[in-house]
Amino acid sequence: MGHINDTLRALWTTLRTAFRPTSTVQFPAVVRPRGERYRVSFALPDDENGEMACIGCLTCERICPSQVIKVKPGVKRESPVTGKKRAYTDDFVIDLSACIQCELCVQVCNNDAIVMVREAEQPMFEREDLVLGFARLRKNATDRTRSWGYGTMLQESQEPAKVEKKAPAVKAAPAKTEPVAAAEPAKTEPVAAAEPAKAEPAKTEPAQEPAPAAVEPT
Amino acid sequence: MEMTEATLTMQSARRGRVDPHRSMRAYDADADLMLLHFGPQHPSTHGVFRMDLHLDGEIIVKATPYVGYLHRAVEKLCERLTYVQQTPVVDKNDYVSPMTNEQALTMAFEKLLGVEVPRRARWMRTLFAELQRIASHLLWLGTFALDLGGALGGGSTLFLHCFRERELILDLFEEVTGARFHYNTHLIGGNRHDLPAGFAPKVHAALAIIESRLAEYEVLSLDNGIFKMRSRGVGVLDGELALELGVTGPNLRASGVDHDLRRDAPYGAYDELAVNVVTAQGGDCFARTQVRFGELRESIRLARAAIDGMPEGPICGHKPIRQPGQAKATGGQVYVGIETPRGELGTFVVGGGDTPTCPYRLKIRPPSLHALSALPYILPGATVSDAVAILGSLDPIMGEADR
Amino acid sequence: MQSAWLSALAFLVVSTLLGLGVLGAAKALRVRARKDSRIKHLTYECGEQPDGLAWMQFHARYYVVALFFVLFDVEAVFLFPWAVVLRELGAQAFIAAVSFVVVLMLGWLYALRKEALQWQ
Amino acid sequence: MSATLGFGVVAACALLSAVFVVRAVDLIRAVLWLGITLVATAALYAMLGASFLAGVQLLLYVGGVMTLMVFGVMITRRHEGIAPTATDTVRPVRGAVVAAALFGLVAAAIVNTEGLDEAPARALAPLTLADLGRSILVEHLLAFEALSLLLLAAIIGAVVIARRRDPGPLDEPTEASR
Amino acid sequence: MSALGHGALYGAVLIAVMLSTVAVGIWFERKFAGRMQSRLGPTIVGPMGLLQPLADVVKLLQKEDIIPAGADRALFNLAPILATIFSLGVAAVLPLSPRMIAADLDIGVVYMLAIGGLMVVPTFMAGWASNNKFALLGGMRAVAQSISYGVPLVLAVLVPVILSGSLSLAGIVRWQSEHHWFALWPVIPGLPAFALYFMAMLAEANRIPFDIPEAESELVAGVTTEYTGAKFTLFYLAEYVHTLVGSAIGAALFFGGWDGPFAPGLHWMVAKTLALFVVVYWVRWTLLRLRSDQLMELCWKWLTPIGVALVLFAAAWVQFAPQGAL
Repeated sequence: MGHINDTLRALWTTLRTAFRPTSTVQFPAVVRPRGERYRVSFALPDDENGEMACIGCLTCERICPSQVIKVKPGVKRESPVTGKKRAYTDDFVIDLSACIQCELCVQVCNNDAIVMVREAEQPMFEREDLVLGFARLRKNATDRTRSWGYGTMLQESQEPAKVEKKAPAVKAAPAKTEPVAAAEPAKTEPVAAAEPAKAEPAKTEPAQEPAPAAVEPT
Repeated sequence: MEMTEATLTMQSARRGRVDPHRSMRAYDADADLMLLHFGPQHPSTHGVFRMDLHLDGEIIVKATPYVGYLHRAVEKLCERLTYVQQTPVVDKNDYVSPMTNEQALTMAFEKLLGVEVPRRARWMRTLFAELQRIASHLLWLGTFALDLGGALGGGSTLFLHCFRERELILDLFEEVTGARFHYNTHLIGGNRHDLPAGFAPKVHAALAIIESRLAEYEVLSLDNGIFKMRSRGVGVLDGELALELGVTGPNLRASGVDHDLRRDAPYGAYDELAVNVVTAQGGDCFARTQVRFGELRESIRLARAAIDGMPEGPICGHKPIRQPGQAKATGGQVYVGIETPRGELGTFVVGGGDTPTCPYRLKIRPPSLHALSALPYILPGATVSDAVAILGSLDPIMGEADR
Repeated sequence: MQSAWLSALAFLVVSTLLGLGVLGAAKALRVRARKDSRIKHLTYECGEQPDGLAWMQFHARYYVVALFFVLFDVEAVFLFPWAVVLRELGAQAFIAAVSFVVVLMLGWLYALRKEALQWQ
Repeated sequence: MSATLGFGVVAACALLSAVFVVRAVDLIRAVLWLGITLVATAALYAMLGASFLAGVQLLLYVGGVMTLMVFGVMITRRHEGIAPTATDTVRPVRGAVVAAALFGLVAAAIVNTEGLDEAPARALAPLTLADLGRSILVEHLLAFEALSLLLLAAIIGAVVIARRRDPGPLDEPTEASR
Repeated sequence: MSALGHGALYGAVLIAVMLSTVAVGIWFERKFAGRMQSRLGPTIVGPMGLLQPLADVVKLLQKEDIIPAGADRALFNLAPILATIFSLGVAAVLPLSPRMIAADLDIGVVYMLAIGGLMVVPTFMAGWASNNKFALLGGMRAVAQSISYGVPLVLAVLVPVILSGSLSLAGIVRWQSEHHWFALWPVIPGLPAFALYFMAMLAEANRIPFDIPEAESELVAGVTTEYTGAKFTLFYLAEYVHTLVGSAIGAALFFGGWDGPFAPGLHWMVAKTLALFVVVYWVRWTLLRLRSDQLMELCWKWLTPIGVALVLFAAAWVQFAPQGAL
């Protein structure tokens, strides 16, 4: 009798599920919304002057655990926009087929010169097609929606506040919802907004204590 | 009434211990045992695991597990990568709970480098770990049902139901980290991504759904007569043997051993959040299921407590260690063990060597490998069908066992 | 009644034609490999080279199950004609069959007690 | 005419497959050939108007006895040289003698059956299932009941054989643990 | 019309109908299973994915035909054809309506049990001829299970035979249409006998929770492990047809077959068959599977004596029940 009861309950459960809305969608027709922090591909955006921000410092190439980034630094020359001398990069290639989307390259970039985008690349037939060249990375910067995170903002948000601020201790909610489609990575603004979030450090935290011997502050 | 070696083995299997190292020649005198390669390309070996089963009819006389089909030299790779580069690499070890891999590795590095972690970061890590435990146990329940019920049957129904709820957790992780697998959210000294605004209600909503669905899972598994018949008394692992073999986690607790690192050696926020350790008696597949169901409920409670009590503050203690040159260790060795969904995930790091920015040696102690080491002891005497159930109930993740 | 059997035979022939038809259609449609390899024709054993013969000695229990099946089927076969005339012959037929079945079930009880119905 | 033709085809099938049963090297194949012989016999019954018997033949012999034989083969050990040794000259002779004796016995039984000449006349009114039931339960009641004892004996025999073949290694420890 | 022609014509029509039912049935199963699993099921091929089974068949037929090296080629090739014949062959005695019946055998029930029982032959043949350990294990399990559940099946079928006093399926349905459906009255041997029949039918057709011979989580694909393309298709088809025919026979034996108000008999028969067919799927996508030894013990320790008891009860009912109760 017990078994009959168990079975009927199980049957009832599956039948009830059958009349609930499904949890899947037919993919190409319907696309589930992704979180605003969703990161999947890369772009090389401009700086505030409308030039490519990358200066070819190779930080990202060195940090990449999968070693999929190849940067060819260019020579220093005067910027046509500002007239100041700055470094450029000649070529920038990311092999997406081996990339693990860990976002390390974005986090170490002090210039916000490499960012991730929220829209995935199209499926490819050849592995070689997944190698994002310079042109495609540049094009992604204008064509695709940028992900939430970028270097300086993430760096700032990770740093404990240096100075106690009087700002109310709310989570940095407004700052995080910076419009992702913003073409220019306005450097200073989100940092300022993110700052109050860290305004109240926990009392136990040795925020500015001397770093342990093993750690070498840069 | 002659007693062959085979029958003797089976008897001893019932009485207590099996000697898994006994030569097959001792059994195979009459050459009527069949050697069946079970895996690596088999639907129920949870990846690429292989057991060589010596069968007398359908009954297993001797089982020899083979690991290494998914060996990716992670430990060696970690010796070549700098400390800061390794978090995304270990994500792939236990590919069912990447979050805890990162946590274990980062905690070991922090201990080696002597870095303090702020309270908020510790609470966040605890929240992530508990959410990850829920996701991992859900996936385990689904795959275990798949082992018992098949991909073309009720097993896959429970499997997909569990996936439906696991998805909610992954959505939460995506909300925080932007990724669904390679989170890379642990940073030496803290966390990389702060919780977004309005995260707590989302966590509560997801947990409420999962909690309400647990009853449905129970109807389809624990409460079901067929499930009971398939799991009760199958694959009995006694607590003593489990301890000898180094089996940890739910598999150990199902054998009645009350051991949980979260309570016994607290880390993260567990010193502030009291963990109720779930144990069960019997050590069979049924007990292992009971423990995991209990842990699902407990983790839901802990995750709620963690999000409710989430302290404010910085997510990274001092200047975050981001660049390779920032983290250098000239010597020293540490071991850090944490309680992942599968048991004690230990990370042993030796600093120093030629390049101070890389570990000299990194050793990962995966709970899955130790769980698999119980197989030769508990498989003899079971049938081929039981073998699938037993293997599934141990919750092995080959990425972690082989590394 | 032979005519019904002939109909059944024709039915079976049509079923056979269907089976052959599917095989024939497959022969026309199916892909042929340009290159054959030995590995493709290897017996599947989870990706490993098969060890030993695909022949195992099964338990005698299988044989006993088959024996039981035959015996119970024989019983059932005798019950079919009985079922047809049950109404007509009345209580006498009923008692005859009951005693027949009860004697057989004694054998079942014996097997149960001796644990011959235990599969493991 | 067509009936004769049908009979010829079916009988040829039965005989040929019977030959293959004997000739088959592989035991499993021999059993499968035997299956064809049994099906052909069932067809003969159907042609003779013994519908029920044909069904029973399919149900019991093809479905049951053949399975029994398959299992019989499968519980033996695999020997590399299953094929009968060709050098053995005594065995075929012995087999032939036994076969001839059996044939003689069956032939004698048929010849000595009384009223065989009237059989065609009776076959015109085929035996219905109800007739069969009546004859079992009225005329041959004693045999019917005796049959149940026979089946009982067979079950007990099967149980005994099963227990002898298999020492039941898995049952004893549970007794020991009690 | 000659008997041969009658059988062939009805056979062709019935098989065509069954195949299209199976095609729609597969579509429905996938849709229904998808819903039970919170999925959508097939959506792309045809409207609402209706042409999915067709696409599947075309895909399967296009596959390369591989025969493993050590296989017994003759038996390997013969097995799928035999499986098709025996699974379809049972339908010969199926009464779709009072007049639509391919072969109205007076011993229809025995024929159905016999041909259905023959399904063990191709199953074992496939398992043995593949020269594969998984296939052989599956084959042996299948045969043991199939013959074991043959006993409760026969006993369950005996109940309507006793109650109606007929061995012809059409006769049993006719009796029910004149009196009561056996699943409804008499309740005691009727409904449990139907439950017994249903379980035995699931076991014979290798459906969950009794799909031990396939048990893909243990035996990869059981007897069909080495089969590809068209031969696999035939096994797959045979399995579905077996289930469909089993449902139809259940409808005929216990639910009055073509009997029903308002609509023509054929409609009722089809509706009842499909209802049972759906229940099979429903059970299939809900329950886990038993282990082979538990399956056997369930059969011999519980179902067989229950079946015998039901047979005796049915006989007693026929003997002693007041005339009005029938």
